[in-house]
Amino acid sequence: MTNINRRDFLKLIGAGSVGTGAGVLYGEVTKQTVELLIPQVIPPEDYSPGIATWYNTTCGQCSAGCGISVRTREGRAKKIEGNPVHPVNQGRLCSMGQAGLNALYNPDRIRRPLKRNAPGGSFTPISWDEALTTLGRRLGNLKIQGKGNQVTLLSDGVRGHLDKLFATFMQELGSDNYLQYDFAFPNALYKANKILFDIDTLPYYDIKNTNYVLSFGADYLGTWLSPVHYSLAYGHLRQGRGKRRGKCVQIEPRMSLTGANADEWIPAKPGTEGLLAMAIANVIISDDHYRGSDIDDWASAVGSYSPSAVSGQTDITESEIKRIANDFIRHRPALAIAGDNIASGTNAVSNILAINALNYLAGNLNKEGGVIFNKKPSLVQSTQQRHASYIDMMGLRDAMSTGQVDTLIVHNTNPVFNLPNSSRFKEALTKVPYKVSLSSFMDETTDLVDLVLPLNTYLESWGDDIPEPGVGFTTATVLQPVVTPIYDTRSSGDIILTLAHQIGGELPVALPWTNMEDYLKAGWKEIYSGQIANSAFNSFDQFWRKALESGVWGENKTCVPDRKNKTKQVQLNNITIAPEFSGDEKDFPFTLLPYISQTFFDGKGANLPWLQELPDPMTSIVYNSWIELNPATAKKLGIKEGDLINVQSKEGSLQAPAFIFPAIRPDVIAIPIGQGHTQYGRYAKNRGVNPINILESIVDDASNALAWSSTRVKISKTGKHIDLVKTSGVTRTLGRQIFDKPGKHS
Amino acid sequence: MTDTNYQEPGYADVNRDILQTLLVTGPKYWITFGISASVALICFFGPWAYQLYVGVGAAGMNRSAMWGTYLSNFIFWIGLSHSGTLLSAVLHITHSGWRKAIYRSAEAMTLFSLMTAACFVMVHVGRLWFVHWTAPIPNPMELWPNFRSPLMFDVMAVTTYLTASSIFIYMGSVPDYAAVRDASTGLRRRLYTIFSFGWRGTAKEWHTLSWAYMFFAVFVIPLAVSVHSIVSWDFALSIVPGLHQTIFAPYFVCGAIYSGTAGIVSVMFLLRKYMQLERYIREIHLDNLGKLLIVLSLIWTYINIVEVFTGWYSGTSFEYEFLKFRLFGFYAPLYWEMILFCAVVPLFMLHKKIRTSWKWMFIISILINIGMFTERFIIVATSLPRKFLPDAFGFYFPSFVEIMISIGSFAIFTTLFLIFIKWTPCVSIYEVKETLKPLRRDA
Amino acid sequence: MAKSILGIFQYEEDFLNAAKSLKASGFNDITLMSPIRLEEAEEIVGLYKSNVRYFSLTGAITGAITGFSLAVVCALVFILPTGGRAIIAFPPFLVITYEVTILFGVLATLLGFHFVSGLPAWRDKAYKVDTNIDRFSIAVDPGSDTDSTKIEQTLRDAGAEEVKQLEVAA
Amino acid sequence: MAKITDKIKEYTRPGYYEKFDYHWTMSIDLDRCTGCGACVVACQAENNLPIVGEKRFKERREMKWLRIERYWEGEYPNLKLKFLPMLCQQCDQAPCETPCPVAATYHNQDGLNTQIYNRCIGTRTCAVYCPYEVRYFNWFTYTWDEPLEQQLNPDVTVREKGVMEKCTFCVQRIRMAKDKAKDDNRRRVKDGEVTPACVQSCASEAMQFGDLNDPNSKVSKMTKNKRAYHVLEELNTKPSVVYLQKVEKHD
Amino acid sequence: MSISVGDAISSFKIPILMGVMVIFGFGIGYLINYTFFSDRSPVQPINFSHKIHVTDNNIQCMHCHAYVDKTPSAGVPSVKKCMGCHKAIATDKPEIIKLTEYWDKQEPIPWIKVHDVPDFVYFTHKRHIKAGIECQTCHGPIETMARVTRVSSLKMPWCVDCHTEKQVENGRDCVTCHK
Repeated sequence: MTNINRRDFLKLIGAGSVGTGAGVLYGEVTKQTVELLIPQVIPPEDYSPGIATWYNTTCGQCSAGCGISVRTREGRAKKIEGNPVHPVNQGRLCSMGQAGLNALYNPDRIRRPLKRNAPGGSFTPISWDEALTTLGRRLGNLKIQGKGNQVTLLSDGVRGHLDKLFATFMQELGSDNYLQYDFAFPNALYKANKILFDIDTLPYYDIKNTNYVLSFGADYLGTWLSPVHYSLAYGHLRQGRGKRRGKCVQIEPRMSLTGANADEWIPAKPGTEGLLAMAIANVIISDDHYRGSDIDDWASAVGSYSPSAVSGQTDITESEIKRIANDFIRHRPALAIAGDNIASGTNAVSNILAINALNYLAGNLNKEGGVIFNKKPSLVQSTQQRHASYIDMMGLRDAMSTGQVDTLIVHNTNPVFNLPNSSRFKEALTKVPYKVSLSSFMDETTDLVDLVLPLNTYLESWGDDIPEPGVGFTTATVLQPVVTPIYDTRSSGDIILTLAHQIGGELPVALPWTNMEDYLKAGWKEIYSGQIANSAFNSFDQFWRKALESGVWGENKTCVPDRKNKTKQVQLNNITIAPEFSGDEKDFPFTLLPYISQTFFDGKGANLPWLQELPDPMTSIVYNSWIELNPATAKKLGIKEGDLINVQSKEGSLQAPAFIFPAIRPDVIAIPIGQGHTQYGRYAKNRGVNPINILESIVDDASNALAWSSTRVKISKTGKHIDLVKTSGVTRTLGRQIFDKPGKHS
Repeated sequence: MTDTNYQEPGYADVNRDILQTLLVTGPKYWITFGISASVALICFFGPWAYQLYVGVGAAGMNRSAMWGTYLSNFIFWIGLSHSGTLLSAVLHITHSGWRKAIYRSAEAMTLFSLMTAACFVMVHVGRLWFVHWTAPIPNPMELWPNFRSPLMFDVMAVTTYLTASSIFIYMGSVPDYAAVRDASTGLRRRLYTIFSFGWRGTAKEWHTLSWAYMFFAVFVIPLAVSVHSIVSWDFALSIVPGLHQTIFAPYFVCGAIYSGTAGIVSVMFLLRKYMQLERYIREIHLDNLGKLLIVLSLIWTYINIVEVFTGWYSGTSFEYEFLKFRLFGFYAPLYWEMILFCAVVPLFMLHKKIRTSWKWMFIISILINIGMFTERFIIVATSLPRKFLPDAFGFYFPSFVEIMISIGSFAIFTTLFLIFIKWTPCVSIYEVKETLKPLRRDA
Repeated sequence: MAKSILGIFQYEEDFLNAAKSLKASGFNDITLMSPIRLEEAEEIVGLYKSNVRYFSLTGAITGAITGFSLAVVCALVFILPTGGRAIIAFPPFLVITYEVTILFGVLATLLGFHFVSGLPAWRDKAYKVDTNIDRFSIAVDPGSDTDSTKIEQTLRDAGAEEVKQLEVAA
Repeated sequence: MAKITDKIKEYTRPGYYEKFDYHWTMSIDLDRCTGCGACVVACQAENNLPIVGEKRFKERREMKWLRIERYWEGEYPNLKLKFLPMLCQQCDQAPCETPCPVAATYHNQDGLNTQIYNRCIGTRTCAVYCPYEVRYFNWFTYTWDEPLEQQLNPDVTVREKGVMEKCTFCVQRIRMAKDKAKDDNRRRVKDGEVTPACVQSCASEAMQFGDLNDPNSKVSKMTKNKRAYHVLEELNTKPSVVYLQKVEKHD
Repeated sequence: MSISVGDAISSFKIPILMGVMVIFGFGIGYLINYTFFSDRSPVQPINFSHKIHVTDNNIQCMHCHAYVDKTPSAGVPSVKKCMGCHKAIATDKPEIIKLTEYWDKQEPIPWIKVHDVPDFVYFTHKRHIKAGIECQTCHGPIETMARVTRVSSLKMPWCVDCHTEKQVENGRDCVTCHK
């Protein structure tokens, strides 16, 4: 080895130090990052780290009133599940209910009160004090001036004590303008039940124990009334009773989720389902299946609707009608129900009456497996009369545009989105001098108001609820906050109570409570002392604790039918059973069927990303709107999936991509409701179309409800193409062993 | 011999002619090198860095086709690698003299296409930073690779193949390194002294080298067959229709040799043209390779027909759907292009004039490799989106990143090859001498 | 430092004859160098079957054992059953065995080459550049001065172009 | 010596899965399933599935460990739409497990086909080999819009880019139930103590979950139903998800 | 001209040695980092001593780490818990003054995590305590530490070795810790 000279030595030292430096650096880079261990300053009472706490409360995503259990960890809500002791959903929950967490933690929630700077200007954040003082002063002045009636409160379908609070507040303010508006509220169903059975509530449809469900459009597994409860019942009907497997028949022009699950799907001509029901009734009577004393009246009422006469109008063969009628009788107890698109035409009430008459003729009333009348829940006042029909809303519109409304308070409802353009509601709304919105999200209506009071979501609020439709016995559920409000928001009850104190006068006397919790407790104390005078609880506190713990009062009882038969003899002679449509068949060859989306309901769910990402059950489409077309129609018009289609009604037009849907009548096109928001947060905004926009303002005269299935349209290609975003590839089994045991498939 | 003007070079000419390819570097070389290196950098490493940053989502793969062009590129390059080693080894042990002028560049192709293929493994995986877990290295987690996995077969086979073919090509070059050493001075001389192990050409050295070389050849042949069989098993050991085929191993091996041989023709054409090696790479080589290509093309066509026939005749929905998609679906033009380039075009080589024309053979060889590249793409892109559940049927189209990386891989190969020809004589000096007139008085 | 006598030939026959006569004269330690492989030359120095083959065989056998044990041991260190296959599954492990057999076979052959051929040459040896181009040469290590004259004579007689003495490292 | 031969016999025998401690199994009654999608959302909520956005859906890169497949039968007007909830079938002879070079997916003593995210290097071979296509790959590192990340389940790993993921039968719930059983000094988890999120949410009670090794469990009884079958049974993957045929004919 | 490989190699002596030095230096550097800049014993915002509390004053572990046998995490005591004693005890000590400052501001103390299990590993104290594992098995002689020093690597092999040794049921099943 030769000697290393100085120069080389320095080189080696240099290399060594470079290596050392790299080594130190490498060690530093690969070191785990320092994490902090942050203790709590003062631990909450029932806090234990890493252990989940479950709170029982009530779902606020739709009007079914399911009970939910929310799993929380370290003060954050993690998961919503059904409350197992709740009689409506019995531990189960639909997709919408579970997506409630998206509403709670939605990035687009309004985080503080907002005030509009100038008409048409932008919003500025203000403090709660300022917001409530401004509003309180305004309302107080109106009250003092005796113009209390110029205040209108338009709410969503709240129930229970919040409803009572609203009513009291408005009453004390001197206003009788307290309305509730929900697009999907079945006005016609209530009306028909009132006519037929003289009841104010919905009856209990005992799908669980029936043998045969003859559903006219009622998508009871998807959107109709109380889908979770009916799904439970459906499961039981199919496989829960040993060998007795119930049969489901669905009569509707476009296959809904329920239609997909039914044994038979029968596409009658839209609007003629009532006729079909009459024909079935005719068969029941002519085949001598009904032996009541009033048989002659019935015979004369339905006499002219023989299957042969109706067959042509309904597009259903005579033998088919006879078969359905015989099946319906043979499988007793059977159930005939009507809803959704069938109950939203111009003949909605007539249709429902005819369909309900089948239950009467088959003797299915107040029977296990038939229609059971709910006991009237007498806990808090019944509310359905507050639900505004379309005509009522038009009344409000007129009042607004003629300056009879000085202050409009909108609570959690979105009429600008849910009313057709032809209603001119939006234009009227802008004429109201002072508009206030109580909402968690910047929806289309909130975007137009002068003062925005951000609400807690239902997971941060106190309240109670009475499920509607009921479950055959009296029950009520509690709504309690499961997390502390994550933003500077307040619950509607707290806001109203604070306002009451702000306004002063008689209001604090009538509403002495300062927060919703106290108000609720006081109300439940009444229930306790009035209703539950039994020895199960020693004190109200114990009862209240139990109610909060289980989330529901009246749990796990069996259904006790109200045996009193209230059925009135119905004069089916007088009903107008033939449907009317806006636009004549020649110019507008297609019937437009907007349908309530299972994922977004009436549009409320569109801002929840989990629902946007939930493939539509029938089409698997996500994140968009689409127009459903029969393959034959599409072929005739040369339309392919994804072609952008222009849909033109008398009232306007919209453009959306086509989806070739096998199970829809060739003379019908269907568009889901729910998308097409112009506001409402990043997940909903500018996505798809809102078919409500192009609906004609025609109503069902009997119920005054908007006939939203009675608009005719024409369609044309625009030449553009949008790739529909869907998850399903090929939706045929191609003879593969997917639904059968091996060897059996072709 | 068609070439009547051919003048056989002397021993010294061989040394001079071949060493000049290595020792004399003109601006043309540097321009080519510069272009190919920058294309490699921009098209391969640039997009790859982007992909590493955002995730494999930068590629066009999706739920229905979890594998894409990266895998088809991998197979293509592995396939191309079968040219050299296999051809060289088979011809070596069968004592085919014509191999001697071309085998060095063929082996170089093997080595560098293998390296390119290995790059694609790196590009393909989702978490490159953990890819060392596939190597059986002792680790504190006590976790070892899963040797039941066909991918581990791959890891072992490709590693072995890379090692074996590097050794194979290196050992075959030792006497040539000595020639470079003798013809150079300074740093290059010192380096080549090391490379050549101090080779003198003694009888002992020649004897040991030839024995060792024979063993290498014997090892490499079953290895090469196993490597592409194993690559095919990455697919065939699944149960996916279109991939789960008994015939896949021979199909892949045959296809590999086919594309590799075509690759040699292309490389030979370019070397001959740009490295002034007309005296060494001659029509006889072209003629022989042409004949080989025809045979391989026929075998390949046969296997393709068998694949379609069995799929169709079996009558199962699984086979039928994917075949329908392959033959008549979106990628049908590619399929028929493949058939045209790989089954029809080679038939022109039956004509001797075409078979011995450099221009025609170059075009045909390029077409064959385009066809073979398509074949690999089609295997991935038409089978995976048509698996078992029709609802999950999908579609695959390569993304910009994937296309760029695919283009870049050719540049990587070219760059490596360009480095190689300046490092090792691209025609074996001593073996070419063996084909010449011996240095005897009586010759 | 030792001396070495180098004879350079233009023709193969001369070269071989020279080698033969040297061998006949009892000079066993001769080195024959040629630009290409000459099997006759190998015969003259007595090389028939190379010992490389033992290396290859041993390597391959070692590889087979190593490959299989590697797979088995890896499977047993942390038992993770997959796909209903046996923990020690023969078909896949044989593939691994096959590959490692070849890998070790190749590596052992490489080792054998170095071992048998004596390369790399760490010290300088008798060599003339032309030998690697188009000349043949014989290097002989003379024991004594008398031997060296004899060797030179033999080489010249055989037709050497050039005969020279070189100083090489011992 | 006998011990060693026994060991060798044990280790060389295929079907190591036959003596599991538990054999978690799910049954899905297609006659009850309505296809409503509640299970899909339940899964997303429980298992920290990312919100991927429309663009990713378009690229077919959705993340749904449980999806509902739909198949039409017949032509208008005699149409039928059948739903098939498709989740990881936790096959006993899983085609996906064998090809993983790093054994990131393997069969454990619960009969679960586990996926260990930490070990995954993202070759995606398992997904290619899976005949049910229920494996999902993290093409990107997904993020949650603030404050949606507050919903994330702390018991489930949030996966990074380059990692394969799939239904775990809510292994965190299984672990929790076992933890509870240990606290209560029970050797085994009781039937009904573990319900994966999807099973819990199913409104029509189409799904049942339990231990197949327990002959009295609900799910054991379901598997004995004469309508029970496996999807693509002919592939012999031996799934742990049992489907019950939809009843086609009525009366 | 020489054909000796030895000579050729020795002519590259300096570059080769430089390479060796780089590699050697890298190792040294890594070791230096590991030994002197280790994260095993960071300086905490308050110089809390387990020795004073446990050894000198004989306070049980569970007094402060109350959740250790009930929940996955041992639970670092809340500031309120500290103040429960230190409202009266040793209030004049500088560290306690710091604590009081945090309490007055109602701010948590930003302790630096010493025992940090790698990400995506689910560790539960409860199971280990219930299985009768002493705190010291993992935390070392914590009762004598004036400043907490990590003695275990908390890396996977460390966990697995113990699970193997103690023959924990399913102790080598991946989902025991990773899910």
